[in-house]
Amino acid sequence: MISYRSVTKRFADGTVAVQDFSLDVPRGTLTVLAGSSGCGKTTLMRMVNRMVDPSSGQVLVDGEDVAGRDPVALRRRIGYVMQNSGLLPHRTVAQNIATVPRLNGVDRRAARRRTGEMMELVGLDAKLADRYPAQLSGGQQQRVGVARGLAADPDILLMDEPFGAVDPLVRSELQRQLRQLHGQIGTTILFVTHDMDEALALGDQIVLLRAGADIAQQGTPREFVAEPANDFVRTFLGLDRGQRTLHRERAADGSIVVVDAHGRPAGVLAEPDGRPDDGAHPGAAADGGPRPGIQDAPGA
Amino acid sequence: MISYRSVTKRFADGTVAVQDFSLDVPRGTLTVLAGSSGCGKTTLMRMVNRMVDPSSGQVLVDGEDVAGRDPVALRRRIGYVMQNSGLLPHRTVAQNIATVPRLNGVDRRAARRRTGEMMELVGLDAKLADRYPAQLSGGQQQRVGVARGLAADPDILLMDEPFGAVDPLVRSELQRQLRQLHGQIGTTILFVTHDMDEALALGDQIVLLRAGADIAQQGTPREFVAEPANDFVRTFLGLDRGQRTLHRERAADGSIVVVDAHGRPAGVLAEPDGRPDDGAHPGAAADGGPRPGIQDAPGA
Amino acid sequence: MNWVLDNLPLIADRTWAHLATSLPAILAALVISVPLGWLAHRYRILNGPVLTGAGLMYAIPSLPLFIVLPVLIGTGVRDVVNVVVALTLYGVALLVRSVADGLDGVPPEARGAAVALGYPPLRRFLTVDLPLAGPVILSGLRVVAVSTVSLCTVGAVLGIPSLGLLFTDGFQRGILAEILTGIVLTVVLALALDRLLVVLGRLAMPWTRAEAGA
Amino acid sequence: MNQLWEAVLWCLDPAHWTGPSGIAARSLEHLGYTLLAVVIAAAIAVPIGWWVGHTGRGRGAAVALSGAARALPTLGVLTLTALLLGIGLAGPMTAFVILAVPSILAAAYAGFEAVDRRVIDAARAQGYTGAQVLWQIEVPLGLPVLVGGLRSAALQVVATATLAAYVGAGGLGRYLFLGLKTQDYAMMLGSSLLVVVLALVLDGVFALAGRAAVPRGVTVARRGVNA
Amino acid sequence: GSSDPLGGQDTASGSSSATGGTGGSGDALVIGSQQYYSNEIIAELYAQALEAEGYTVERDYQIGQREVYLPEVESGAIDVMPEYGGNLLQYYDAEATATSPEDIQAALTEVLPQGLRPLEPAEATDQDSYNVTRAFAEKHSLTSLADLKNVDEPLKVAANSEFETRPYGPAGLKEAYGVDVTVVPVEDSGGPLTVKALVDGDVQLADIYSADPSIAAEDLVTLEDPENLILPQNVTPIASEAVDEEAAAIIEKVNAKLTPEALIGLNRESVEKEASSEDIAQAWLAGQGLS
Ligand SMILES: Nc1ncnc2c1ncn2[C@@H]1O[C@H](COP(=O)(O)OP(=O)(O)OP(=O)(O)O)[C@@H](O)[C@H]1O
Ligand SMILES: Nc1ncnc2c1ncn2[C@@H]1O[C@H](COP(=O)(O)OP(=O)(O)OP(=O)(O)O)[C@@H](O)[C@H]1O
Ligand SMILES: [Mg+2]
Ligand SMILES: [Mg+2]
Repeated sequence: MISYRSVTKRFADGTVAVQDFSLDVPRGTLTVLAGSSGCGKTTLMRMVNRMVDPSSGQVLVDGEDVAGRDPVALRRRIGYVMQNSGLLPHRTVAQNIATVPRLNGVDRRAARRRTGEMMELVGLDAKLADRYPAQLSGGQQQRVGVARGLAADPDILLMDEPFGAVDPLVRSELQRQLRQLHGQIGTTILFVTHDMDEALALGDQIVLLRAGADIAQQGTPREFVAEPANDFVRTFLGLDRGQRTLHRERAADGSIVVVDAHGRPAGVLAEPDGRPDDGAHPGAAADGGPRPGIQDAPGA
Repeated sequence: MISYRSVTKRFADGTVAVQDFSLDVPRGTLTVLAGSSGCGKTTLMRMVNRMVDPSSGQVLVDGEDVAGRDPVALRRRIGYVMQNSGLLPHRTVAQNIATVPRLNGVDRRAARRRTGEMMELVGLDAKLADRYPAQLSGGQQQRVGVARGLAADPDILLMDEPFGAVDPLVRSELQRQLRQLHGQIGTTILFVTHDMDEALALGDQIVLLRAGADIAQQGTPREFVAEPANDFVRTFLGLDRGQRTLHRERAADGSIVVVDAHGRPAGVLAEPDGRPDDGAHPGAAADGGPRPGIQDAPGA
Repeated sequence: MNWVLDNLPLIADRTWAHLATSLPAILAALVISVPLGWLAHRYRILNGPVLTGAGLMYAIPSLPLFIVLPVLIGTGVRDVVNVVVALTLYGVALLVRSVADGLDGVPPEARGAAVALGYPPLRRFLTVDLPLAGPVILSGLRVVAVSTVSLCTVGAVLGIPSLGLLFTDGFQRGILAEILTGIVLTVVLALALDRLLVVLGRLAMPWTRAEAGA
Repeated sequence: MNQLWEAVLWCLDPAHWTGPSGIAARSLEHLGYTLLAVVIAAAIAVPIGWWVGHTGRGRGAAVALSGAARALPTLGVLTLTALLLGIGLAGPMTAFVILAVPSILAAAYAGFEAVDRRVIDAARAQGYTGAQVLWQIEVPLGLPVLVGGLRSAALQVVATATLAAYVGAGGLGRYLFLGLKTQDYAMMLGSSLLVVVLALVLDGVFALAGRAAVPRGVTVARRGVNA
Repeated sequence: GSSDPLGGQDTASGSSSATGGTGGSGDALVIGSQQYYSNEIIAELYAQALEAEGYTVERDYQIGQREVYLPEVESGAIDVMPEYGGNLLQYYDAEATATSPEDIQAALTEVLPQGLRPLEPAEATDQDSYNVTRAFAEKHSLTSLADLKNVDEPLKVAANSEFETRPYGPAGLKEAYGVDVTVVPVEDSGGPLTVKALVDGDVQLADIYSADPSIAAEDLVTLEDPENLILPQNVTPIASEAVDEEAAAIIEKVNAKLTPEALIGLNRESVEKEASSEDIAQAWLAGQGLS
């Protein structure tokens, strides 16, 4: 559990990156901080592991103010995954993953074993262990980043736009894996993105921020789409440009294509059992369906 | 009209980037080359203005093989816009836009006038004319790049992931503008992206490539969504992971939310007139609705 | 080339003396430059003074420096220590900038990642910042090695043994072969040292090859 | 430190400043040698460096060449050329030029290499010819680095130009050798101080030139000014 | 003096042995030499002669300047040093008036610091001398410095820079012979560059050491010095107290055979045959029956 209590951050140059921000991140959830560039997402995230100290207010982890904790020790208990993976370029994959265990004094043998487990967990081929980051693809690097973040079995995992730099194909695969992983390990994850699609796909809870880390809306993905709190949220979701207001059209093969206001196809409408919708059962499976991962997804 | 005739490109190091590729790009259309990283998109595009010469096969522009044309003269007749804009950092916005007219010997006065027109066309404030690229935001830089590409009134505009580096909010705005611009000027545009959403949003025609520029499918956006040719296309579209197979669910406020297989909301279903769908009129406005830009988009 | 064959022991002696003077200077320059470069990198206010000061040191003519140094550090004029110290100063003048540049060039993501992972500061400097600055420092060190070996010859004017004595002696006696031998050996020594550093660098920084190949 | 003070007094003595072998004349000579050497070295190194940077060819050779030039001991080159060419400026000038070439050569191609490849690629795609890319993009954008190279070359030469006096030419080295041989340490140290002052002046001039060489668009980028 | 930055320090003689040695045993005699090939040959003569008589010798050659090596001699780090009478005297007594070899030797005994003594000088000298090319001498019928005042073109003399300030330099020449010259400094102590400058016609006069074989090789004319402007520079070894009478006698025996012609011959071996000092000394000593 992470709690922000009226946190403000004013940088030395006078920039107020975060103004009077309060939020609870419940234990075991995946909370997404979304918002466009410069709104203070990274600053908020870095307050948790004391890479940034708040100018006023408090950040609590499990009820205890982090200001009172030794930063180095604190950071070793909190995983951190960043954009472009932030891997140490002069360390092999295995050495990167083993960083925190090794810093914590775990012996070489045990660290190596842990590395193997972690690579398996994030779906990395064991053969890659002795490569250097530059010898990996972007997606592989991100996986190593996640593995490294998890290697010391942290209570909290901070992820700062971890998938921002990878191919969209790889990105959605990584997102899928992260959801699955989160279901498995139940670590509290704080995830930063400026991509609303990603936020909707991943978050148990989404916090959409304006400049200065001003909360525009906080809620589940579904609440965001169905009940955007204000115009800012609508704009950010693309609702005001009709991107998320969809129309049905019948395609040549008879299936129902759902298109947005620009005629851009969003997908094919299907019945809950996965067969294409013939248009005969409107309203089926309405009212707040099952959580992802619980329902057997069609085609998955 | 651009035609590729059995084009193959083998680089000096032996990489075969393009293998026996043939395609017609009809005059005045916006054709998107899509496909993941390294599949040969940039290589194909650069064959048109002879930045790359094919190892075998021909590239014809208006029926004439470009191999017979002087590269410098050819390039001045073909606009080119690339990721990160490629602006000259030591030239002002106006000087950057006027590059090709000036190279073509247009006098300073006339070039300046043309610059003004171009800036208006791409929606750039005239006050920015004397700024340097570093003083612009990423989105503004891309607009300057587009203006520069169009300044010499080219018959063909090549765009290589022009919006890859900008904020998603700005990106969708740039995409909207590009469609509008294309409607206005009717230049033949060859557009490269690895983002399928972008391809669906922009293309009159989409060509999805596998490694080696092997065509996986070629068609309109609607054909792609409704009739993906094979598993590769389905995967690339995200159909196989259910991302584009949508279900209706009723939200708390009674509106119909369309969600994908993971429960990730794709949007709110509406009637063609823009009111939220009450679920009572299935199949309405089926069969290949109006082209974007012609219909008055709701909320636009 | 008769001269060379007739004087092999002398040449070996001079070469050995040359190495014995320049190698310690190169090493000392490296050891001193790292903390100085770190200061220049870490504290912006020190950056200007340290780097300009280092640059100007290079503008001091070597001959008077060789003569003044003994007064300042209290050694005998013919003491090899003088030349080693003088060469070290010139080496530091070049290398401080490389160290500062190298540290400045450490990717902020890597540095940030190391902080986030919970590296204590000193350990981070030694095991993350310094190795990542390594390639830039190495290229600076190569320049220092080459120019130190070359500069070492000036000490001969004061009679401090090095290959430079072949120049002064050959000059007085008008023996071109002797001067040429000195020049060739100095260049060979410098370039051999340069190669050696490249090889050592490759061994010490295996990831640079991976990056080049990727 | 007493010695240093006497050296300063020597420099400040107006009697030492005038006449054909006064400090003023010798300093000008010294400066002249330095600039001449840098100009000659630039005339050799800049075209080669630009060619290497522009074509991307011969980089290995250029690196090896500047490495070898750096390794050439100035004293050796000086004595050798003196024996071959006799007294006068030709010998020392050869040595100074060899000294100045590596920095300038490296700066000339490094300046080009520092130019963002995408910018050049974009320019070619707009229809710039090779020569236009060279003169309108690579040269202006590579200039600051080149000026930096000229700066360090000039500093190295100004210190080494004292050796011109070794073989009968002028410059501040005259005082240096005279002071050295006659145990006039005030004169010897004084002339060294003058060389350092000259270096400071040159350094300042090149720093200004370097700043002026940075194209405005790049200056604003560095300052991080934003829209 | 004590304000001399080069003086007064102890010098570690770590930089020794160009041609071998015995590795610093306590009773070894240390023989030094100037950074001048001819001086090194003389030192090598002494060294080999001493070795032939069973002495252990350490060589410490090619030391830059008087200011550098004399303090080492004074401190006992060097035991034997071949010197030149006139210049050595002027080093210790700038006001000295002695002009004949005998007077100089007598004066040296006076001024040398405690513990040092000059050994018997050789007949060989190696002193500054004004030289012109044969062609120039014939054109202006020159044999002596006094004849220079008849030359109507401006005279430039190539010499080390300190020549400018020496008593036998331009000022002395003016005073003794009424001749005006300007100095072109060439820092090779009358070496090949100076000779080349003279032969090439860059200068009209050159200060060249009298034992330099190039005077003969280039067919130069050394101008006579009837006013004794230039101090004689007889080869004069100085010795520390570590040099016992027997060793001194050995050195003096070498000196006795060292005529001006012999010294020029030795130098020629070095410059023209490019032989090492070791080989030159060995051959010469054998020829003189001294080894
Ligand atoms: N060290 C700092 N000094 C001064 N200002 C800073 C500093 N770090 C961040 N800022 C400013 O604080 C604001 C918030 O920055 P932050 O990095 O938290 O934004 P962000 O939401 O993570 O943006 P992005 O999506 O671009 O990463 C920005 O205006 C930024 O310029
Ligand atoms: N100059 C070159 N020399 C050798 N191989 C090259 C060269 N240029 C491109 N390639 C290779 O050709 C293939 C196609 O490259 P291309 O740049 O066309 O891909 P792309 O589809 O544009 O990829 P991206 O989306 O990453 O820009 C890749 O494997 C690439 O590594
Ligand atoms: Mg951020
Ligand atoms: Mg590409």
